Amino acid sequence: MSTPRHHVVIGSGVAGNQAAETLRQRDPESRVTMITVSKLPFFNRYDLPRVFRGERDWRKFVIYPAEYYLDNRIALRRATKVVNVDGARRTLTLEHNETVRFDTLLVASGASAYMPAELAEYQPLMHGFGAFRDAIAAADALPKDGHVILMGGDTIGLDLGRTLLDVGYRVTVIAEKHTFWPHEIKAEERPLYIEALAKMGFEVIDGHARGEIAAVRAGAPGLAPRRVVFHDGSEIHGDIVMPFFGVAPALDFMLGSGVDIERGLLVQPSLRTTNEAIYAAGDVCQIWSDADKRYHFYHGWKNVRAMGELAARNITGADEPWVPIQDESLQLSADGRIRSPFWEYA
Amino acid sequence: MSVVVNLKDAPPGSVAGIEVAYSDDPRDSGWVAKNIPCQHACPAGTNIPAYIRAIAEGRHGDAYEINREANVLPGVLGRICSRPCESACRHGWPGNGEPVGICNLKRTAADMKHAGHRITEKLYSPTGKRVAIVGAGPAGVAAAHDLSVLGHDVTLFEREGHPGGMLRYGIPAFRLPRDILEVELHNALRLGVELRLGEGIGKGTATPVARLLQDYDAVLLTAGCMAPLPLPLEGEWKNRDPADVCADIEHGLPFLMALHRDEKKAVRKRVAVVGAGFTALDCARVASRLGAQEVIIHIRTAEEYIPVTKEEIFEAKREGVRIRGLRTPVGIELDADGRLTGVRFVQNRLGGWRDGGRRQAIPIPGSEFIEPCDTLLIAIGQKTVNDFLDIPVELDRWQNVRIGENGMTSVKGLFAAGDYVTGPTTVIEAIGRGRQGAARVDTWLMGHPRRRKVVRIMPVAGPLRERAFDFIGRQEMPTEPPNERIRSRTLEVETGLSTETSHEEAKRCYLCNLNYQIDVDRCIYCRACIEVAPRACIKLVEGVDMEADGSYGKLREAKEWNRVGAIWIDNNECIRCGACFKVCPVKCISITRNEFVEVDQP
Amino acid sequence: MAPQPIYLEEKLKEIQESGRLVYRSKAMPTWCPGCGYFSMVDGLPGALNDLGIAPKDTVVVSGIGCSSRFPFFVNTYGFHSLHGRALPVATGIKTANDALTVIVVGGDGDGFAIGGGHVPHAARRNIDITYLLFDNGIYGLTKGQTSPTSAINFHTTTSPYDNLDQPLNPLLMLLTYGATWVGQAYAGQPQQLEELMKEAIAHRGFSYLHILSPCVTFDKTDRTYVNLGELVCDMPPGHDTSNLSAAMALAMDTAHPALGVYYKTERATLADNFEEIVRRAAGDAAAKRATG
Amino acid sequence: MNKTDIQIAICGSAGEGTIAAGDILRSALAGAGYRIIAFDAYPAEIRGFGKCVARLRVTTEQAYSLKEKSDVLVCLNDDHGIPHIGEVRDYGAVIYEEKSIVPLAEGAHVSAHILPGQVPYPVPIRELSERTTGAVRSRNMVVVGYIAGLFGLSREPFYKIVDAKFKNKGSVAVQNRKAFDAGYDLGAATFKLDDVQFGAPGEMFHATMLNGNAAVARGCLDAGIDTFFGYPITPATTIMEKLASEMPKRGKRLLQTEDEIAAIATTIGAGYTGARAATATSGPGLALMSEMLGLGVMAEVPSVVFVSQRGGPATGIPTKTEQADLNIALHGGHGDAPRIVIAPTNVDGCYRCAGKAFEMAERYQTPVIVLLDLYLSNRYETVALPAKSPFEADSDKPLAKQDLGAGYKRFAYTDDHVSPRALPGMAGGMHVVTGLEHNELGRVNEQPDVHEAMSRKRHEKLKAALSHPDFTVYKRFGDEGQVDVGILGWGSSFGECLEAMFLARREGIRCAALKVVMLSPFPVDAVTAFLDDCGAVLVPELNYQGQFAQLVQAETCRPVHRYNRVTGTPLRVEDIYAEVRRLALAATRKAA
Repeated sequence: MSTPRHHVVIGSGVAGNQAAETLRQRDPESRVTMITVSKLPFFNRYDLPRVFRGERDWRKFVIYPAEYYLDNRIALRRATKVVNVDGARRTLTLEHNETVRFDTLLVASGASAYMPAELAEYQPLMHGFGAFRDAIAAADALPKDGHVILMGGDTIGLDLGRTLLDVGYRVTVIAEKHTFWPHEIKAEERPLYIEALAKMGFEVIDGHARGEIAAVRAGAPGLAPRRVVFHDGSEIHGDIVMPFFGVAPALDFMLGSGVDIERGLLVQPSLRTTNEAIYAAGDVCQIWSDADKRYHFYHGWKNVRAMGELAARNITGADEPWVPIQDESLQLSADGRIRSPFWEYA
Repeated sequence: MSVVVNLKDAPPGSVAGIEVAYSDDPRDSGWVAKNIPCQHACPAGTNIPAYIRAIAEGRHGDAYEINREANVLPGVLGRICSRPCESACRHGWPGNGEPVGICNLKRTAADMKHAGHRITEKLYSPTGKRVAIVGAGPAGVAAAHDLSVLGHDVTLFEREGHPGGMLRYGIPAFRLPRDILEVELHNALRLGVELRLGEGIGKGTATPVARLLQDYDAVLLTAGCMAPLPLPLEGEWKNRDPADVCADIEHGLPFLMALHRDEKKAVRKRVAVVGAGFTALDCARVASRLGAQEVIIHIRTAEEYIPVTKEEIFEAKREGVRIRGLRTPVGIELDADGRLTGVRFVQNRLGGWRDGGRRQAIPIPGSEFIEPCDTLLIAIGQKTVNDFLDIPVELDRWQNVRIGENGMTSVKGLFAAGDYVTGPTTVIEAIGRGRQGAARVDTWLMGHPRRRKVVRIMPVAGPLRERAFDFIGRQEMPTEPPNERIRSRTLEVETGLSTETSHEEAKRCYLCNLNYQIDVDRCIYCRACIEVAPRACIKLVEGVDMEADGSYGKLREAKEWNRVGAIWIDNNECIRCGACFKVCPVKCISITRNEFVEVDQP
Repeated sequence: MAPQPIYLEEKLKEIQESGRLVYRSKAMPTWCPGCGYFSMVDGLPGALNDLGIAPKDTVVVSGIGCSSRFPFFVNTYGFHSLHGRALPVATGIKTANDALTVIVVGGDGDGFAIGGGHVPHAARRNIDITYLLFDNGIYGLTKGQTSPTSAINFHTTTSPYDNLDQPLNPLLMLLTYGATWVGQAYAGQPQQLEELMKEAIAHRGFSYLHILSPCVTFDKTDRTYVNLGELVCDMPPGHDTSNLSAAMALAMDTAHPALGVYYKTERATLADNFEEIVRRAAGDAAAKRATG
Repeated sequence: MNKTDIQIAICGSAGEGTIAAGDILRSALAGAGYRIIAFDAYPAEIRGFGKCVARLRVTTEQAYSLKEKSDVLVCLNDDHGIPHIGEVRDYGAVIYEEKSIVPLAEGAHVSAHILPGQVPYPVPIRELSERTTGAVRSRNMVVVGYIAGLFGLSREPFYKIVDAKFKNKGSVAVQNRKAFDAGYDLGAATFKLDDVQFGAPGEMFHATMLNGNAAVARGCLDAGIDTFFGYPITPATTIMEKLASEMPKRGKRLLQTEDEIAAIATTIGAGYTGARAATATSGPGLALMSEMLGLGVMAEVPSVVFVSQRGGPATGIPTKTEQADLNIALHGGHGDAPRIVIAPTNVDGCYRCAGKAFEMAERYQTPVIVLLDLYLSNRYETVALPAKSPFEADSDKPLAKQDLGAGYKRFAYTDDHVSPRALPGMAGGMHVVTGLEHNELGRVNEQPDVHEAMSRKRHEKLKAALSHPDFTVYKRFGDEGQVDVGILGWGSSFGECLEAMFLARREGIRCAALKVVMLSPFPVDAVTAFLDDCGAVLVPELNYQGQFAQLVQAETCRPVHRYNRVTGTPLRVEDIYAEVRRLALAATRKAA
């Protein structure tokens, strides 16, 4: 081929960046383009709770300096949304009407916060936590010593909760089936973990006992700005409500690409999708496991980074299967404290 | 501009004082077919831009009548149509935003027409011919209406106690209120159709088909597709219908039909539904209303590929219904008392594409797992039954009756139409097929087709739109709160657009039936139109591809001045904003309304 | 009238087979969208094509101004000279090679302001060129100042208290200067424009075609398509194109600009006179013409 | 108090309202009390597809040129915006049209080129315009609003400018306000990631914002100009346009002539009557005027000619800047035809030179050429103009009563070589001016001694201009005394020289700069003294030949280092500084 191969990576998170770096090392002559909807270059999402400690300068969160992308010849296309992928023609269309051709495509678009359909209409009354600006907006809305209501309470949310407690906020967790996501806990052990949360300083409300969550409403004048109303008629008040119900893969743009999708992009252990030019890595993909004959999601930054690297290796000629490197078990230490492997990033 | 269409006096001449032209040139009929994607996608061929324009002008009654020309049940379809038109709508094409809420507007036309609205029927002289129709579902009702309009005496036989077929017995009232259905069925059948309810036909009844063929000049079978498909299980359950064995397992359609015959039905706490169509969704939503605490629809492929509207899935989810993909049921788990405890599934992967745009699901050996549940509703599809036929009729390999190009079965005078012939489809398709069947019966009875489709070309004084209309957002259908709905089995979920929102929605329609053309002889190539165009819709062209059917294909653009043969509006890209028309210095852009009309063929 | 469908492929075939596209250059005209000059740059290829004059035998000469961009958009020899100096350049070309068809194009400022001194002389010598004068009554290239044909009370950046100067009457001037073919066309009527271009080029001698055109960018009030479209009219029935007085009378009715041929006559051209001088120098008494 | 120093560039096609957007921004920001330097670049096509760039530098402290790097770039158009992305600094903002209506090839969208250190701001510019006004033409207002909203500027100064600008255009002002608001609201709601910070304007800088040509017009008016004649030519036309609207208000007369030949002729005719008369043109027009200027010299009639230079020769690059008409201004024409040539270096200087030009023309009875160029003519700066005219109303040599009558000699030899001038209408002052050589009485005379004496008179009388009252002929900036490098600059590009000198001094280089405003007669002694102070001398200018360097070398017999660019764009501070640094290093090496 006279023109250099064009590797396109969608997503600039842990998986995407690891992949881009690996692609650059293993295929020095190629073009590497990384496309992301974010306006920021790659930043550390696990650091986002720092926003609540008063760290407001996004540049302090960024992993690589601008020169990194120039030096590594990684074309970083920010504020750019992919709307359509044509797997047969190997082109993708960007929202602003530009078409980009690729030789190989790695989808590492990650996941966005999952919102149960029955709560969708209350989204404007809640504060998300996916992007830097969301974190800033939540921090802005929170008065000193304020009260945060965490709905669900997945491990991302609980991690944020630890920081919030540390900084002196009041934090209430409304526990339901997504609490501790993505960890799966046996029903009989659940009360122990809930108790552990309380020990950590969380106020815990059992959503199930209240008939699950019914509605989020704006507070009346003179009251706290938000209230959560339960089916049993009871309600609690807080300054902000943040939903943490786990995540759902961000792959709207892959619909119609011809690539198989269930909840995530379905990939072989090599991380290849059903299109030989298209791979996926990170929270967006469901990986086939020959061992238990099922598709699995794997989470946590170590797994995600390993997936980015593996996909890039396989794109550039290796043929290695996926082996998870971070375990996903939640543990209760002897002193009754919760330990999640996903919190071990510092 | 207000135009009264009077087809009886149509060609040639004028409509309401405006001179019109009629064309059957393939370039013109091809234009209409391609450029009005909604109408093209509608199995009944509804003239959608025309009725939306009528709504925009506040003429809801006219909009209702325009609908009725293609579909005798606008108020019904305005609620439960599968909306192939909206998937095709130009406003939903990439970069254009969201499709127009065509179906919701159809409902608006029905709901907001004047209380004393008069229905127009263009009646033909009586022919003295008698036609029997078997089955009063959507296809049968549409056929009965058309044949009676055409002057025939029609008798409609229905086994159940009320007409409507799937509309009445399959679709829950929270999606289709029964009063709406009653009125529209009555309107369709009141032109002298003799309705015989509770009268089955064929073997074991008082009215064998052979007898009908003697008594009537033609018989049309529109018996639908009402027998549930059995669930193909494996192992000990192979070739057994679990519904026969366990009271906690039922087929979805009979379950719904029983419910709608006002029989008492119940579900237990954890309901599993297998199947991926509207029936499966309806079963799940009914189960929620019957007090189930957990309702999960299990599908073989993935949500992306199931043939129901996104709105329907969203509403079901808001009512607490969950969908789980990539699984095929292979067995049933019963406890010692014979009560259901779970369904055994096998994990699937996705395979290639099947006909009709569905994905294949391929089971993965050894990946079986059990989903606990205590009620199972099976809604994986329906098939026709032919065991009532008392005379030999040739069948095809799917065991449906085979019909020829004239719509007739292998038995002279015996016609068939609708889902009974095609297998299960949608309501709008059944109506389209029913009308087609009626036209074929009429052609056979009269010896020649009595109507013909041509393109009517009518000048329009100016763009009927503003560019600003393109930025109006899609008006969402308001609904009852999920909590309220669950408490009632009949409370209509969708509450209907308001006068204001329907007017806004109607303004969004591009009016694709408007054809913008540049008079090449008068054009000075000044490109003023291109400058104001909102998209790449006006092109410097050197050629145009012709399609095999004689219609226009792609425009070939010229990059160099000496290759520019014409400046031309690519009607495929055009969003009918009218900006070019307003700016042309030499007024060489014309607008015509091009639409199919039926004209009499004496 | 019932609408008449337009079938694109038939139209394209008609245009492509006509041969007129050969006379266009590859470069797309750069005037403001909507500019009247588009109809002229489209008309000239049609006219030359109908006359069968090959592109290689044609030279289009211009000066400076919006309209003077014209040579870039036709596929002939072209000479884009200096402001107001197109006519002398054309005179030189025609003097050196009489076999060429020479067409001068220019605007009202170029022709009747800075170059005004050249026009009478080109006309009285009856040099066999065609002068297409694109009159939009404004300076477009310098962004909208008054021109010698701007209407009274016309408001521009250099006439902020309105133009009070009497506009020139180029048709009357050219009739007076001795042009042997004088006509008028309008950019909004492209077919007629093309016909008149054809006749002007075919004419032997100095032909002057005055073309009314709007400036869509800087003149929103006076010579718009709407206004011009209402003003222009047909030639009065029975107009005698050999009658100079009638032509002048017609030219003086500026309120109702008539479109068509005003005047045409036959007279020795500059080339004829060159030849005559050559013959006289050679002592050919027989060649002496009656001058009356 | 945060100091503000922000440069905004707006880039688009001609006809997209690029220049107008820049105009509204700079006017509003000037109205808000900031200091502004702004310069627009635009093509010859009125619309078509040419590129326009409007740049403005907004500061709280006086600046002298545009900056190399912009803090904010607005791309109204992909094709024209992409080449300019490199001019945005790290953490600067790139604002661009979010979506294309036509399919783009890879890399054809601005977003493909934004560098990792810059902050992208996609904005649905076209859509907001269409949404609010139903048309695309308010895109520029959307963008102006977006900038104001994004950077938290007050809406009021913008409303004021929009209302004033469109006050006679019916609903246009309302429409544009709507478009502005739509952009503003979006900008204000946009999460800000750049580090462009507008500080408060500080002490309100009560100033007028003018471009060079407008300042010239103000200077003319304050100097009491009586008549003006002109022919449209880029980039001088706006002087005439400004005067066309202003002079009649003062009962003064302006005529648009049919060409430049007529323009200078009428100017000299008016000058002969005693009226203050001027014309304005560019290089091609000056060339046409050369012969007539000779008549002005010979006839000793005052006239003022403003020449705004553009790229030449011939039609050249008429919408680009250049300083290559110095030679024709100094020497153009036939014969020994001395004249005064002055060149302002900034907008304030345009005003002062314009007014002083009338004084000098009258006092020394000569044509005075004021040399500007496109960069200065079109450059906007906030300037504090005097409330009262600082110019003499009448600079003519006083004519004593006894001078008139039979013995009146229009061209009498005097100590200062200037002869008393009688004006038409003065009793006893009747005389003839002519282009032919003449004696003291003005009678035609071709005698050798007369021609020699008269030539001397015409040259010598101009020397007094070097000490013309209240006029800065030259000025030194930077280090006093001996320096390693001196920068000698003139005209529009001196601002860049000055900024480069400041930069060099910040970097520790001993450096000084001398601006020379009067180019003919040439201040030889002052320039020579400056050159003697400098280890090396750099002469940066926007022409290929080094016309000013040639003049300096010829007049001072000292060597200078030339730095010449003819890109059609202004000099760049960094480039001049690089030259200075090179010279300074060479000097250090030589010393070591």
